[in-house]
Amino acid sequence: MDHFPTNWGRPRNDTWDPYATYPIHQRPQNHQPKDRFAEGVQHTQQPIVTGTSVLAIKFKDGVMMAADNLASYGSLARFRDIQRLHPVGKYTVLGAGGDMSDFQYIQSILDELIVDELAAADGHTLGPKEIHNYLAEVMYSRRSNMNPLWNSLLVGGYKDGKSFLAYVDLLGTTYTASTLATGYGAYIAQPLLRRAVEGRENELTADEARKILEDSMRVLFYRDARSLDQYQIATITADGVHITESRKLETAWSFAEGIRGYGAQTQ
Amino acid sequence: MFRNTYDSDNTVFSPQGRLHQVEYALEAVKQGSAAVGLRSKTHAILLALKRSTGELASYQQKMFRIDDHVGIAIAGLTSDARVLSNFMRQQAMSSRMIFNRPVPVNRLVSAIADKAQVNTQEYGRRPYGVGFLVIGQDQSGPHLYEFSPAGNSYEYYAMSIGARSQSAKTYLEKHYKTFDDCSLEDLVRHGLHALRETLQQDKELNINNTSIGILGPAAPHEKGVSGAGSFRILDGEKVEVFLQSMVPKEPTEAPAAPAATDDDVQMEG
Amino acid sequence: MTSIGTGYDLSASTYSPDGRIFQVEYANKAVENSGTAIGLKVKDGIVLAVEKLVHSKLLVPGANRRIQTIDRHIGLAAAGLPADGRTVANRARDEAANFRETYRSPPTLKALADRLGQFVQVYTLYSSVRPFGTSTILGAVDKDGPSLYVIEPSGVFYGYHGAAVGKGRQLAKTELEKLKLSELTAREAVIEAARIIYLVHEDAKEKEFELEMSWISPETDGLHLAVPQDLFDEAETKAKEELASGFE
Amino acid sequence: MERIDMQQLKSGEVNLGTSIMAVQFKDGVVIGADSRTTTGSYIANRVTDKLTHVHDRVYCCRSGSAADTQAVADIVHYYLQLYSQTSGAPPPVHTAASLFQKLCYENKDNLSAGIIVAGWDKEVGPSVYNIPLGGGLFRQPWAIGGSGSTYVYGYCDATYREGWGRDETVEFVKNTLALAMARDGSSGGVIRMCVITEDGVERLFVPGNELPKFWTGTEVLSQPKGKVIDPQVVPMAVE
Amino acid sequence: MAAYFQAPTAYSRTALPPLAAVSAPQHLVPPSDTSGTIMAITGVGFTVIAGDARRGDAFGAYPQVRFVPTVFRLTDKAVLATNGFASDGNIFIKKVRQRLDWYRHAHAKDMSLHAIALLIQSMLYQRRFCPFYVHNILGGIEDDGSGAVYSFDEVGSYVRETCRAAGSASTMLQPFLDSQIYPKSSQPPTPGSATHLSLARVLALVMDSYKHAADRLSHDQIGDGLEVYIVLSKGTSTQGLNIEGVSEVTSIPGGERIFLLRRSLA
Repeated sequence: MDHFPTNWGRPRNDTWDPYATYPIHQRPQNHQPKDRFAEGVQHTQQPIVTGTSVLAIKFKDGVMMAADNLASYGSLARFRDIQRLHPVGKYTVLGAGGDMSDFQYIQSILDELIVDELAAADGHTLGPKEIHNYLAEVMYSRRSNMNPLWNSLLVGGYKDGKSFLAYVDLLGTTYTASTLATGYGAYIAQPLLRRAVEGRENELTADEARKILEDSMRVLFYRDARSLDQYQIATITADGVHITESRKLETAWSFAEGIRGYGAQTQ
Repeated sequence: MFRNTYDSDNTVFSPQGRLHQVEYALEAVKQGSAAVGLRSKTHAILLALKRSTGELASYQQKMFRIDDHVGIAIAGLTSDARVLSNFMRQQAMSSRMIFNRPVPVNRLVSAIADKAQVNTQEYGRRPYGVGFLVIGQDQSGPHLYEFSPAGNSYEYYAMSIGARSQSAKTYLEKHYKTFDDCSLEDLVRHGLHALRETLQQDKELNINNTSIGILGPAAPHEKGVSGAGSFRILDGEKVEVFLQSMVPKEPTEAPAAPAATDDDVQMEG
Repeated sequence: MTSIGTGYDLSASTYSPDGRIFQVEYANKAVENSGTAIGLKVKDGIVLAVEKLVHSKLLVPGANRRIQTIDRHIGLAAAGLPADGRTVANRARDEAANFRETYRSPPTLKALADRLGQFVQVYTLYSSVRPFGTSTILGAVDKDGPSLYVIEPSGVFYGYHGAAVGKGRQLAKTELEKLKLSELTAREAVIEAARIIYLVHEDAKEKEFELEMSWISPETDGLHLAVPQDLFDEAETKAKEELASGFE
Repeated sequence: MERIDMQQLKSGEVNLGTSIMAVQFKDGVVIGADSRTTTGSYIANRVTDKLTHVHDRVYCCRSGSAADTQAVADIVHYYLQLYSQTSGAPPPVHTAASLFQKLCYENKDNLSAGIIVAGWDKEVGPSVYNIPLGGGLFRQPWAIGGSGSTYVYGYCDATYREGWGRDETVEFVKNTLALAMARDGSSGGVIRMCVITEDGVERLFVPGNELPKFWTGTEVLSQPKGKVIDPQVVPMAVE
Repeated sequence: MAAYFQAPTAYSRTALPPLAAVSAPQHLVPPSDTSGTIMAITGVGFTVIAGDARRGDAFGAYPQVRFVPTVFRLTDKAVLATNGFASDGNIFIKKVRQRLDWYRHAHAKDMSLHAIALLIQSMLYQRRFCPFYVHNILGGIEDDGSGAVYSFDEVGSYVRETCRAAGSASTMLQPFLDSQIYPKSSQPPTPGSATHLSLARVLALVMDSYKHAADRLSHDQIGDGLEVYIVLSKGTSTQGLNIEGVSEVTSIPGGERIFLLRRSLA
């Protein structure tokens, strides 16, 4: 049982090391020592194929979100072309970190929901607020059944002239703010986003917003070992949902060329 | 024993493809006192005629609140109405719980219509014996629907169900084109005039036998209505103002004195 | 119908001595009493159209639909008892969702019609239920291209190029047969569908009616949607003109 | 890679510590697997066939618990037969993969199964799907799985090219598996491959003694070859 | 006497038996305390219910968002404050509100305050073995016009009190409130109103409490916004409410009135 997201994404077999090749002090401690009864009825213990942070901010015309294209398997960068920003209907984008199989399941139940709405064909549609509430309900009931969907999700959207941005996670915890970030991003990117966005939600242009997200994604790529420099940006405005093709971060390394050793060394 | 061979239960089609049991259930609606519904661009309202079984009895309840944005008026078997209206309340609450949105009115009406359809196709249950007028307000504005025990539901500009509702319909058909731009007061007046048509000869609408249900912004004299104008039912004294606004039916008659008479207790049909 | 009233026609679970199930035939009567519904399968899409008889002028036009959406790419037009039509449509939605859930791909219309046919047929077996008083036209554009099916109260279903159910089906069928459906575009088919509904209605000299049309075409991106207003108006105007000129 | 948590296996369970692979090319897919089945470190079967038929043009490669993956494959096989009977056409690969995914996802707590599904259908042609532990579904041009795959990700990244034909693809699969088997103790034996195209399924077999050969490090221990030792050089005397 | 002022039951949150020992499988997804502090005080004809609006993350360690309400108006005379595991709190509030809605449908009036208290008790106790991990404080006006505060533990034990604080700063604030509201701590307080305190004084107490608690506690446990609900019984004067940031949230003339005061704790 592990609730710390930085421990997520390690394959469950890391704890089993039949030939004792793994230095003991380096072994990841995913589990508390299991007691005899812990093997009883157990549901998902930890995520397996995982995505890392999702970032989102409000700007003048709506909401902008970013997530990279990586699904990790432990430390293995296993799938490098997956999409973690998922459009839901015409007004909403769902961004997911955590277990990707659970994310796919969430996509399928949302798809069913959207088909139902479409079939009603009565002009009533689900906006981001409704979808977020629904997800919160689903996540909460799953955790109450002790079988959580192992994700932290951001729901961003724009409907009827209003921006919407909110968070929900595997415990059913929800909150809303003008900048949000999940996973590592909550620690590394969130302060950057706040400084850049808070108080300027109604002034930031799309270009400025994109730049803020890009800069934050770059910092995350530098500092999050489960991140990738390939990412996508979703923009939700009055014009609807737009998700970019996968794009590559510009990164800077040349400054490091002259670095020598770790202290006194000069050559 | 039966009127014809094909009306014994609801699982039998007549050779003409009719369902007599269902048609009889529609008659049960006409046993109830009348209800009238109409809507403008801004408001949807219900008006109903309450009966009392005797001088010592209270007046029946003709209207139910379903949610802030939905209310119904009934005609027919009140007990069936309670079952269906509780179902509607559950639907409305679950929509608020799961999606945090007021349930779209047309879906709410369809839900009870679907429920009613089952009772027209399977043996062992009679069709429901009650009709509803449902008013509701959602993103697309105010609406008025009729639900019937045949499992049908339709949206109307204005409608009337229950005893002698045909007379009310005639009035509504004559005036419905003007309803769209009516103020609340005018709309209620039209409603009262239509409802009046369903009365027996010597009867009048009064504060005891008239219920008014309103959705939409408050009238100037209405107090304690939340800003958006959630559904409220006016009974008793609160109806007085509106009754006063009615135009006497025929100028030759003595001006109606609303609330003056309370002798409609034997009113039937 | 010589066996009417002999007692063999009171239950779906009873055969008449000559091997007929009268309750199913009576259910068909319910369908024949209702406004006409037609479906056209053309080279690049599907068009559904119904003649919606208006029983009161207090009805809000356009609000009470008889054509329903089952899945993104599937539409349904029902003739007969409206409540029964909705029940069949609800079942169709459930079946479509179930198919999606199992195979994670949009259902083909053939598979859906198959399941729906079984559902309707069950109601022709028992005395405790009655058959559905509705015939439904199902139209879709799936991975096999456009397809069109009709499910009858008996539970049988057939694929069609052009289908008509309800009161005016005979005349509508005659008109449909005149068309080269496989060469029409969906846009052209909308015009034809409106014309046929108007023609059929005129023939029956019924009371008021409202035309309702939906389609699946390249213009809708594979979705089942109501025909856009401008095209609808164009089709309706042409239909009225044609009707007027036909009588001169 | 797909090394399974031993604590999750039921006791005595047979484990497919494995190297499996599937690659799509223009006309079809090539799938391949080693043939080793182990119980702990005992090789329970050295000539296993891990390429499992689920429909005429859809196969899967299984890794994880042999019992679990067989049970899942059997269920999918049943569903695909049902599908082709009711729809009158063979199932798309995506449908087969979705069924695997559904079963793996919904029973993730009780299964250890990493499955690659590959095949050919008339809608999209060749396709390869990867369903790792946990039950996600990922389409890829090439997929590797099983415990041996960990050792060859780099090789695959470096070697794979788009636009290959059948023969190059077969070579790629053969070499990758041989490399994986050489490094992974839980993989070994023979290489079995299938080439699935519109026309049919062709079986290929590489015996365990004829595997492609790569550097094995033996040179370090023996005398360096091809280097002539100068007779003039006098070995250092050890006293 | 010190024991008298402790939380109303023997079941403190940590004293709950581990769920595995009860019947269910091991508690796989434990709730997390998302910090924050709530309090309520009642005086003559009024009750004040307050809560701060900072939320920690799922690990209670980091201020994730800065405005999440923890105090909710239930009726025109009842206000409920929740503290603890946020998602349990949200769901609990929704469920209470829907129960009140049903009551309104059945009886055509609002449930009275003591009945709401009993309702909350039974709703909490129904989940005795899978509790809502929230502390609740219910405040408002009773049918007789008196102000009342009810405080609850997670599994439904409750008591009517004059004042109560719960949450991250409760150990700091409860003794302070006691000192102000029960001046003679050698005698057990009579549940009822703090008759010696005016509304203005009580409001000042609440705001000072939060301000100083925010100064003393670490940044993730309290802070950002403060919401204070003031419920007045029928006919109580609004004296003391003419301060900045106060707005009325009720609109029924002649009934109880509820005012909301929003402040920043920054």
